[in-house]
Amino acid sequence: MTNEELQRKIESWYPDPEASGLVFSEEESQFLNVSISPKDLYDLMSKLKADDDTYFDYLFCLTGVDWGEELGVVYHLESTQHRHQLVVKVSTPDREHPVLATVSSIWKTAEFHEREVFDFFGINFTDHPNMKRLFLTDEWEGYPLRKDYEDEINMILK
Amino acid sequence: METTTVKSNFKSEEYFINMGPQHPATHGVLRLVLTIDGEIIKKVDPDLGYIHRSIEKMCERDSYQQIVHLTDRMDYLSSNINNEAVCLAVENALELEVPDRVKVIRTIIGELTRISSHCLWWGVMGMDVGALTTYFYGFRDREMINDIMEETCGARLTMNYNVPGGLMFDIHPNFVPRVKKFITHFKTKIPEFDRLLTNNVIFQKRTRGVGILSKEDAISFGASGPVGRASGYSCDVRKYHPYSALDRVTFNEALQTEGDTFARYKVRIQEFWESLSIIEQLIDNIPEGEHRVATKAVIKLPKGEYFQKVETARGELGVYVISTGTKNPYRFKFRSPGFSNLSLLNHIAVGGKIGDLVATMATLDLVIPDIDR
Amino acid sequence: MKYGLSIITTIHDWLYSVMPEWLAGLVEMILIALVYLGIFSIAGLFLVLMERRVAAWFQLRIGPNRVGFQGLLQTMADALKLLSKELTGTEKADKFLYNLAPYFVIITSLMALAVIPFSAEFHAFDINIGVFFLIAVSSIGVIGILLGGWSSNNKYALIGAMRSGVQTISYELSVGLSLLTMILLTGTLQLSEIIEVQKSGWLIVQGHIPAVIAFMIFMIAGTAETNRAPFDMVEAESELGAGFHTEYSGMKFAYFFLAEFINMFIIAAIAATVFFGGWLSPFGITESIPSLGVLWFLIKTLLLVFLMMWFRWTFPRLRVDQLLTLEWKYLLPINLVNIVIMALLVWGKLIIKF
Amino acid sequence: MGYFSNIYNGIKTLLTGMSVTGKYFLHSRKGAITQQYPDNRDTLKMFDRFRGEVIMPHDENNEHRCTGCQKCEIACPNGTIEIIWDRGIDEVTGRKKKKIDQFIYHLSMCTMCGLCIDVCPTDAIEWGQNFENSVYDRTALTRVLNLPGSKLQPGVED
Repeated sequence: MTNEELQRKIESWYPDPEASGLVFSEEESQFLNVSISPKDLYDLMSKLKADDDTYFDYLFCLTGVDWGEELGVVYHLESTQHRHQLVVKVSTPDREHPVLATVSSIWKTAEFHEREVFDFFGINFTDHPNMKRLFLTDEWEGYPLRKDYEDEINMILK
Repeated sequence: METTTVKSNFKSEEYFINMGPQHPATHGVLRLVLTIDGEIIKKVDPDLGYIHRSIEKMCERDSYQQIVHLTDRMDYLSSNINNEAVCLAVENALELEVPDRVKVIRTIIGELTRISSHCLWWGVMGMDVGALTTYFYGFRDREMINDIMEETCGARLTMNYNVPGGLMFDIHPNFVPRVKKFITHFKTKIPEFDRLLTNNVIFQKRTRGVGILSKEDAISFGASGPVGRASGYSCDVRKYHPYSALDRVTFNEALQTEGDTFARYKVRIQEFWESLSIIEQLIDNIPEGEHRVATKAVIKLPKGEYFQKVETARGELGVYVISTGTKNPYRFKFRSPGFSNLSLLNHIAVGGKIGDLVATMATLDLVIPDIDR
Repeated sequence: MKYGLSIITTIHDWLYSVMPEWLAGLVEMILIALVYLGIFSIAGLFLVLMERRVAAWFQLRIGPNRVGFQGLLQTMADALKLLSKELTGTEKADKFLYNLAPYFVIITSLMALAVIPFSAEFHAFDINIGVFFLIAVSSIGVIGILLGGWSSNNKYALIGAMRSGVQTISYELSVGLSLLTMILLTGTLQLSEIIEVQKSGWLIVQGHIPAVIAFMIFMIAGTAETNRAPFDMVEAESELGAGFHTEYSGMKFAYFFLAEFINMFIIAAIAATVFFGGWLSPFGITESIPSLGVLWFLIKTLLLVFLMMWFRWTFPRLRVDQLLTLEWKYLLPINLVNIVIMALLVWGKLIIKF
Repeated sequence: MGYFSNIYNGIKTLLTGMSVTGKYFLHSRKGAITQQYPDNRDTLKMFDRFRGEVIMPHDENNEHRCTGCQKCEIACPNGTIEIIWDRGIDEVTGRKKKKIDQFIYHLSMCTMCGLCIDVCPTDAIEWGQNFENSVYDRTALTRVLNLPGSKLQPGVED
């Protein structure tokens, strides 16, 4: 499917794009970007995987990003059958207790990647089977990859 | 009544055992918390972070030229391919067309790196299943590649040979003859590998039917590289998203369907041949020209997001750059193949014995700094 | 001719002339024990060196060549280092059993060494149940391994020890049965008489096909008995770290280490005695010089030791269940059939004798 | 019959494996791939491009080519290079100009990435082929590359 077809397909699932925060963009990126609100994330993801036309069965990258104001997660999806790619972005303004839905039940690889994001950005994924620190020790304070993280002893700034 | 007392006397329970962080089979500081019932593995829980250096955070502070050398320290066995990934991402973002010569040399060196990585893997694989001698035979051939690299790049492991815009310096005049010599040498050695290890009845018994990964699970777990291809999942980035000079060579994607440890082993042995054939197609046709396009001293990527995939010896390495137009990236993410491949270890090792876990881990070919970026 | 022996006889006579008989007997026994202790440690150290050199040559390396001429003193230096090392152990180990275990292992190998006929005269303890004694004694060693693994309070050691128990119990059968096959030919268990029988042809020639099969089974089972690769389940360095001796250090570790090599020597020596005529020279070429017997014995034994090293540096390790499959599904049935065939051969006088 | 063919094939593959190692055993004398390191020290020569350490070559007049532009210092990812510079009077022109006082190189922090040498406009620093870098005292790894009393080679800045 081309990007336009993908966009139309996804739009057809959400008659009210405003309510689900659906925004498409192809600027400044080589993929079609879809932004979605956290509440519809799981729904969109399961549709993207389940639908035969889209069939995104390969989550090849899951990135946590600190957008400054918001904390977000970027999902890079690819279909091994149709070989089309899509980027799904979701972000939450809550920096204190950010919570997103897990996609580890859709793609098993997300289990580890979400733990990594939890470790470095502090985003909690609901219904994740094993939501605990992966790299850092359990008593580590703060989330190192956030932009406002400060550690004067271990971080060398230039 | 009496039978029950006998039964309670033989009560068995599961217990935990720490495999690593210092353990010969984990090839680095990986810690696996195993739940074991006798010899049978019930659960594998990886505990990471023993050598995490937070390269992604360091990238946010470094310039794009400096980031390249950090990738050497991720998957150090395919450091050249990692370098190439970052350089390609930067060049794509700058819309910089590198000369043909650079593309061909990058591809040749990438394939040499793959062979050398697989040589090491082969030696270590043999060692993990108990045949200690393979290690030295693998290293003998790897040593030749290391010498080639050292003569051209100056370093044996962390080359940092690629720079955004091309190569740091041109290839050494001895490069081509040495590579040709290596090809003829190595072609006689792969059959020897087969005779020593592949066909060995003990080795086959140890690996066949062990650690089976189905195609669906391989995709779902994000397996890539030889691990995915052994399950029949065609996932070679060199085929689907060719980069550098890979679009002008013909090669077969090494595919197996069984998905067990032996299939992963076979895929890598097959990749020896494919990589040799790629090098052979290119080595005589290195175009003349510049080895580098001048870039600005301070590289600023235009605002936007860039993603570049390459196929390292371990699988698909993704480089995801978010730039805000400054000289440092806003976010630099490495999608490392080892991390995804590790996540499926629990899935395929459960139910096997300790020996199976070691053999399975050997074919996942984990490089811990790649996981612990 | 009998220069070496004449010294022994002189000492013997002298001892009995200067002290009462019981004391002389005791002193003599102690002297012999000391001689064997010397043989034990020298042979052990030499075998370690040999293993390292052979391994190096298989692996495109050179091996230890710094200490002494061609590295001959290397293992001596290693032993000295191990002697001077601190003896560590886990805190909650069962101290008594933990300290006892290495002696179990080392004493059994020493006992087995006593009945090995190095030559016609150089034979400390020639009992009429020699082979039986060897089999019986060599299986005591596993108790030491079990004790060591159990008392170390280390899970890796425990797994290694349990594997060892399973392995030794299984392979003991094959060792015994394959030797039994050859006993059918000799009709005696006494090692010196077994060699006497071979003056009319080595047993592996006398018994031809079943003897060759028995020899192969004996070598496989013997390698497993000594816990060497490809049957080194017990140590399995890529799986268990160091197996049952993970927690041992210093000289206690060295005891385990030496015992492993002596056991290898013993297995090779039994094979050389039972299958290849012990100290007999091939075709009787040096029959007139009996003192060369030791040399022939050592050549044969070291060749077999080399074979075991060749196994070790070529083959991958088996998995623990495959180890048992090999024994119970392949070696044992073949062995039983082999005994019957051998019995038929002996009964039908189809053995080859010169 | 599968039972016996299994045994036959098994033994055959084992013997093939032994023939491989046996072949190397017989050729072990000339086949050793290891190097006898301290013995071959005299003949051991690194490749020209080998990255052992950063050195600053001086000519016979004790003159180097470093102008003190600090490009290497900026290019270095690890803070390996520190240039302490001064404003001195140029003897020829009589004008004030930048000249290096000390070119400090911390070998202990160097990752041998080569960016400093790559970026140097006057080829003042280059790779040395020395590989025996172990010392007893960590401070010995901090080196001043310009020799005492050395000067800038004339004509470099033009």
